[in-house]
Amino acid sequence: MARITAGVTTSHVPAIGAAIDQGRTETEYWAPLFAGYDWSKKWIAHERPDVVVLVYNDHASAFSLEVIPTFAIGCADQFEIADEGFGPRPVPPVIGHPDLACHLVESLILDQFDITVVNQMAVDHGLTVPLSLLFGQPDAWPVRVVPVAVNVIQFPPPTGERCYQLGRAIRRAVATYPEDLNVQVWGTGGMSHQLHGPRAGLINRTFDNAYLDDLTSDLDRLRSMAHIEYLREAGSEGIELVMWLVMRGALGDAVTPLHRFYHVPASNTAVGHLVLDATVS
Amino acid sequence: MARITAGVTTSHVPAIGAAIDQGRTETEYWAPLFAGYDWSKKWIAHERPDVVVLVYNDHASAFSLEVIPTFAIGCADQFEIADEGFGPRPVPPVIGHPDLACHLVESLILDQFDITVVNQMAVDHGLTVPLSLLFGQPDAWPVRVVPVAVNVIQFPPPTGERCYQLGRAIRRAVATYPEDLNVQVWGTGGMSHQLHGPRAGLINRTFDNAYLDDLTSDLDRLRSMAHIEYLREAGSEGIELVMWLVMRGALGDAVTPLHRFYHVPASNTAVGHLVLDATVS
Amino acid sequence: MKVHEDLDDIPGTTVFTAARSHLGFHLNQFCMSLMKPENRERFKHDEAAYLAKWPLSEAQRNAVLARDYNEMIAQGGNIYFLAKIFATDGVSFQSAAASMSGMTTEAYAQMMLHGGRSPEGQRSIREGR
Amino acid sequence: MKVHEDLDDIPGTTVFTAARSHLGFHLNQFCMSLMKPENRERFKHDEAAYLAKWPLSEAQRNAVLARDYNEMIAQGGNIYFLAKIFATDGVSFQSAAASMSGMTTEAYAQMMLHGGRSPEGQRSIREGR
Ligand SMILES: [Fe+3]
Ligand SMILES: [Fe+3]
Repeated sequence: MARITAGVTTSHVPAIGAAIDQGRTETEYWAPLFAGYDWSKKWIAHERPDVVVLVYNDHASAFSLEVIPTFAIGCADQFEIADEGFGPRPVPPVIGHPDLACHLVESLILDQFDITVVNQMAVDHGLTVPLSLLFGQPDAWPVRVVPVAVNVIQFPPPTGERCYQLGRAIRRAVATYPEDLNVQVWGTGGMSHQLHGPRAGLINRTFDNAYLDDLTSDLDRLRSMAHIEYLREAGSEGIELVMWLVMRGALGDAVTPLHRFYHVPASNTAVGHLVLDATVS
Repeated sequence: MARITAGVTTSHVPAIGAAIDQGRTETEYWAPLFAGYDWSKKWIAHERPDVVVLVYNDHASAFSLEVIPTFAIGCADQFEIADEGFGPRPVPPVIGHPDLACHLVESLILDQFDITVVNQMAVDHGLTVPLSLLFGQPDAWPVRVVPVAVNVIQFPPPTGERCYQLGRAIRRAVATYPEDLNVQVWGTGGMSHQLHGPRAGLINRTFDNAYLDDLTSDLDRLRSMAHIEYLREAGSEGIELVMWLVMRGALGDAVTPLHRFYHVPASNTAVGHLVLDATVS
Repeated sequence: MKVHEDLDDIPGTTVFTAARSHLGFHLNQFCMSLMKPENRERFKHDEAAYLAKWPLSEAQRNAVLARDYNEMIAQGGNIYFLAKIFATDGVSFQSAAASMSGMTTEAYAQMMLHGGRSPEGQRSIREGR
Repeated sequence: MKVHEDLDDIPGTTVFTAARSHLGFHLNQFCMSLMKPENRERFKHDEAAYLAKWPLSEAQRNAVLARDYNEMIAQGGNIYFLAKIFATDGVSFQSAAASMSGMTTEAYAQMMLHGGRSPEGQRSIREGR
């Protein structure tokens, strides 16, 4: 049987992708950020997951305003790299796991989640920057990916509680997949940031660190946090944090924190990163 | 405040649309079918609803296999008529109610439904044939429409229970819309039919009539009916009936049946039609 | 491809699962292209040339050219997508359904007028009901 | 347009609601078109001619030509869509954010290096916190 072994959260700023792609990871500005991922790169090289269920949001790349899915799961063999206005990132295409993805969408819909099934889409920095942070610059990604795209652009995103319950349902579905697979679930986006308007540049260290704490110590507080609190405290784009709760729900009740990192700034954004172990001893 | 006053269910066969568009409603084949809607046409001319929340399924018209939403709600000003392979039906464009639709999608997502928001789409016979059956051939439709598209093409559709709960959530959301609107909810599709393979042409009168009965007398049986029972008993395409449960959920606990009609055949399909009053006395 | 014992137990029926949707993706997307009149004209003008623009398997391509709808369904086609082909041909849904069930259009139409195909014996292969 | 008292109470922030999405539909769809390099070239070659192909309001069109991002947002634009415009211009997200907050790129960059904009006083207009 397939099993979820670990979870990763990380912010996914486009400028991080550009720094990697343009060889600027050692500069004074960027070196402290990338140092925060050194431990995780060694860890994942040892863990060697077969599949990452990668919860991210599309940033007006695959989804225009014509059709805006709340939860979309990608069932394609392969996902091309989106051109976000300055050419596609020079990274390998993302290889899917259509059989697991088909199993997930069927299981989740029967489990009362109103999933949008996607058979073709491009993926943007929301999905590829986390891959680059954990795997560097390989010729091919060493893992297959099931993309789970969450709408956080048009208000309202799904509630934190709904995201958490989706994670729990993903856990139930993975447990009934017959093949023996080592599956990780990643939740990306956040932490505090606002990218528009006079309040652009807002960063809330106190909020962010409490969020990092409570993902393992007071999950109830995060599950019941209303959208307005994210918007007031973490900036309008900080509401991406709800996606971390999908990851957390997928790990089950007991988790062990393995690694934690927090850094300001990456361009306009606070970067938070956690690695959580879900293996039941 | 807006209020849901009545519900309508009806099958939505393309050949019915063709019979109307080509002036064949009085033929020996078609006259008995259209006679079943005479009462309803008079009734709705008297009721004059402001808006119909029209629950239907797209038949590979607006949605290809690229993106398949489980529940999609149309927020556009207007919806063009789809060309299903033989030119668009010669009927007026469908006028939306974007303000109510925006209210519904926001309310429903916060109420834990994973709605796909649609700002542009064409609508096919699943939506226009019910309008033609109730309103005939006007120069402009006398009602605004909020389209609610349900996936019933790729397995699995949402469960009957999930559809029923969506209806209940629509009822809650309509009740908080500030403008005074007379809103009807229609559920289309069904009854028994199978359009493909060696079993094409399957019709199950016993199943259909029990379904028509139990929509008012044993709703629990319909809410808990598994997909496999629809497929075995009502034909593979008969699973469209789950959409009737959205309508039923939206009417509240007590309903009064006003009109009932059942006819076989319309092309490959059994036609069932109900008008239910939701007004609390 | 995922096994669905119940779904595969229904006589003469192919349920369009996520795995079949994956198998038939390009076949069904080709069908969608026939929603535009100019594409219908191009297809009618030279079917093989038009089909060559889509990455179909040989089995899919041959089934389309032969208008073998049961085979198209076996290769991942879905009836609502395939309907764009017979609409382009000017063939009615009832005629197409008749052909899939191995009946003449007339015999099928008569069956429908007499109440349709009975569900008796059509519910389950393994239970014989 | 639907009133959201809480959402409208956040200083310097425009939450992209369904009603704003409806208002800005064509503006944002124009932005999406800039994901293709050939469209970026066409836009750069003659901005007004390119914009004329989209049914924008005059306020939307003028805001694009003036690169007034706050005004584009007031007219229904969303920052992730608008990002395609400044990407086409070769302007970084940080510079664009700086301009929206009325700061120079340098001052904004220094603010970010010193921990970003404080949330104090930026949470609620009516509560003054
Ligand atoms: Fe993001
Ligand atoms: Fe239908």
